[in-house]
Amino acid sequence: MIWGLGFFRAMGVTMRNMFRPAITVQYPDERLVIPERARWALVHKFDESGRPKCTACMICERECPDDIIHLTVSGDAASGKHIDEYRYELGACMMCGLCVAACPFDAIEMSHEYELATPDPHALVRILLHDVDAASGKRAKADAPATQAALAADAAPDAARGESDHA
Amino acid sequence: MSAVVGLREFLVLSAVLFALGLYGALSKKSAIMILMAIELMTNAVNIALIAMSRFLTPGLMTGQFFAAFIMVVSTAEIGLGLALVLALYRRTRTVEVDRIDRLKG
Amino acid sequence: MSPLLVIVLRTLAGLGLLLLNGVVLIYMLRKVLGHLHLRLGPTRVGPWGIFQTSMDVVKLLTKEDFRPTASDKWLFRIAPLLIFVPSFMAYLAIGFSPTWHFANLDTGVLFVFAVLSFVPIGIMMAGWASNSKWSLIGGMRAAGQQIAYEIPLLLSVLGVAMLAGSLDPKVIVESQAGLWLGFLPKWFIVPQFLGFWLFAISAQAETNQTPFDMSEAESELVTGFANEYSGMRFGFMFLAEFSNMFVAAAVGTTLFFGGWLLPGLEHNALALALGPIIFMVKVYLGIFCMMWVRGTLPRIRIDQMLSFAWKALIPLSLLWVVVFAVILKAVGA
Amino acid sequence: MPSAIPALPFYLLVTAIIGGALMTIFSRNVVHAAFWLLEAMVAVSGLFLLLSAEFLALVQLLVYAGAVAVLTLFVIMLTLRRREDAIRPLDTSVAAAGLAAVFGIVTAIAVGGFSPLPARMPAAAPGIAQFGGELFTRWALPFEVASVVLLIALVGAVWWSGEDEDQ
Repeated sequence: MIWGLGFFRAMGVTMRNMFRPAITVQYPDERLVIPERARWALVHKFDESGRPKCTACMICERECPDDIIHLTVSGDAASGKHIDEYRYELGACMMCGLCVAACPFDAIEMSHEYELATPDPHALVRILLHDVDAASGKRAKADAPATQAALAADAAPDAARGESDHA
Repeated sequence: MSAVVGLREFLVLSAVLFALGLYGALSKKSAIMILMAIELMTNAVNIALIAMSRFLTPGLMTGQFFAAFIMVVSTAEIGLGLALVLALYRRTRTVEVDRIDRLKG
Repeated sequence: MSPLLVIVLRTLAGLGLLLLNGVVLIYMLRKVLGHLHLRLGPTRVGPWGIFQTSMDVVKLLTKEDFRPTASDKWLFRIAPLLIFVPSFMAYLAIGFSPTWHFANLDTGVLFVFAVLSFVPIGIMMAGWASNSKWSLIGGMRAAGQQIAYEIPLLLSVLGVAMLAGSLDPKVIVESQAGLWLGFLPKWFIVPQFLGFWLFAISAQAETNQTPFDMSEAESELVTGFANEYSGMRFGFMFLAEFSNMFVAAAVGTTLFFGGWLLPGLEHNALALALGPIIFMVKVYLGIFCMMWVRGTLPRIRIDQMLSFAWKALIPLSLLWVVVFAVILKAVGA
Repeated sequence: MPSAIPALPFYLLVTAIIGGALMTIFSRNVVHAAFWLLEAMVAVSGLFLLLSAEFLALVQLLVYAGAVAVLTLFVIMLTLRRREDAIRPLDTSVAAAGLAAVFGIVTAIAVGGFSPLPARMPAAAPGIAQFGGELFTRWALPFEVASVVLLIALVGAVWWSGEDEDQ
């Protein structure tokens, strides 16, 4: 190889690039398609009648490594749990998805909402649920087959988690 | 000073500049300042040479050639002088000429 | 017109050309670099982003003019001018056509190098005046680089000077008229191929273009001499750099690419009218090549840069001067 | 036809030169002194232009601005341990002042004593082509000697400044 030939090869590469279309995505006008399993802001799932699937079991709060999920629950087992507030501190969330993986009732998921920048710091603390009755096991059994599946999965949590990882 | 600028004015300017350079070269204690004063003196000489060449023998340009050679020599001198200053500074950590009083370094 | 008025008008025309060039070149640089890197460059301000640079000028003008408290007040103010004015003065020596030039100088090429030799002074002044050790080191590095590459730049011109027998841009260009062997334009790049390469490399370094832009890496690595400058003072340095780029390309065009001449289009009224356009097209092609290199090569370290200049370029250019003189004498005899 | 040197640019340049020289010698900051020296040198180059020595004016710019001033600044900055070291005491010497004054007076008397000094320049001002021609014919030997002197100075400068620090 002659010394200095690499220079001309490099020049050739850049010149070819000059006449290829740019890979730039002009963001506000065009958007990339978000991959299916992308993890962004946490949201709740609701059943057909519009009620949250959350049973206030508090597993997500315990699992969260950043300690940013705070549930305030009132009521007791007899009358059914009542969720006063489901607080989610988006600003401190690192989108690890452990809460979703831990949820035995498939009640939360990581959404594809990625435009999260805001000038208002208070908007970074979200009240996801406010003053609603938590779903009870009986209610779930009665009217939601999906929840039944989740409950069945709860019986064999390791197997279910393994399946969902491969989904 | 007369309204017409003749050779006399150039020579006076040259003499004043040379005297200033002389004073600087003799009074300064920093070796670099001495070299700079010497540069002033060579410039004074160049002015005198070129002015005389232009006024007295314009066709021969002898003064211009002398000035050109003086420039060469003064460049060599400042290059060597500054190299010497740098070498002395490395050994003695000073550029003050009156502190450099050892003959054997 | 009175001669004074002519001088004032020519100066203003030169300044206008410089500013226009600056604005156009900055836009061009962004677009060219963008497309070389599969990006788009500016797109937002105006159609294809063409007003981006003008908006940047407005931004620079309205920015707070900030001066560090402990800086050397007057030197801090003078330094940007000392960098800007020489690059403006260099425009005076450029000939755009047999009749279009700002000043008719016998020693035009030497004049360009003489005024551009002020740039390292301004750089050192800026580095010293900022009262920051990073600026000082950056200034000394940049000045060392400028001095090192000035030597091969001057030596690479000698071959052309020997061929043309003059340093007057007009004479140099006119002696490149005609054809060699009936098809090759009689431009000096043909006999001076090595000289042109030396010139191109040194010009790239003198104008702080990318493989050699350690001295202005002020935003990514704190090594630049302009660290402490903001607002329009920084703008002057920025503008001077682009104007130096234009000057380097114009001198290269004059020396090696036949200036305003095109083969088959010489010494008639049409050539006279088209001269400035041909010249500008060649200059901008040259600038494009500089940007192309800039978009291709990564930055090299300052010690590599200096040893490349002193150990490779300068010996090579000295050798080439001697060899070419011998060849010229042998062919002429 | 003899031509006169215009008075206004001449006296402006004289002011610049003498002022620059005074500031070089009497400024307490070494770095400022170097910049004032540069200013004086540039003004001297303007004076050469007035004397129709264009080539020497350009060489003056190239050599003094491009080489000597930068070299001086480099050495100044390399020999400063702290930034405050640039401020030096103003060395004064009565003896040196006396000697310089005596020199100035004697020269003034000598210049005044020369009877007819021409006030106007002869018209014939040879151009740069003649300068070059003469340089390589009549002055060829001094030219070669000068280049050898420069070469030796270069080698000597490298030799001196390249010494090891721990000697």
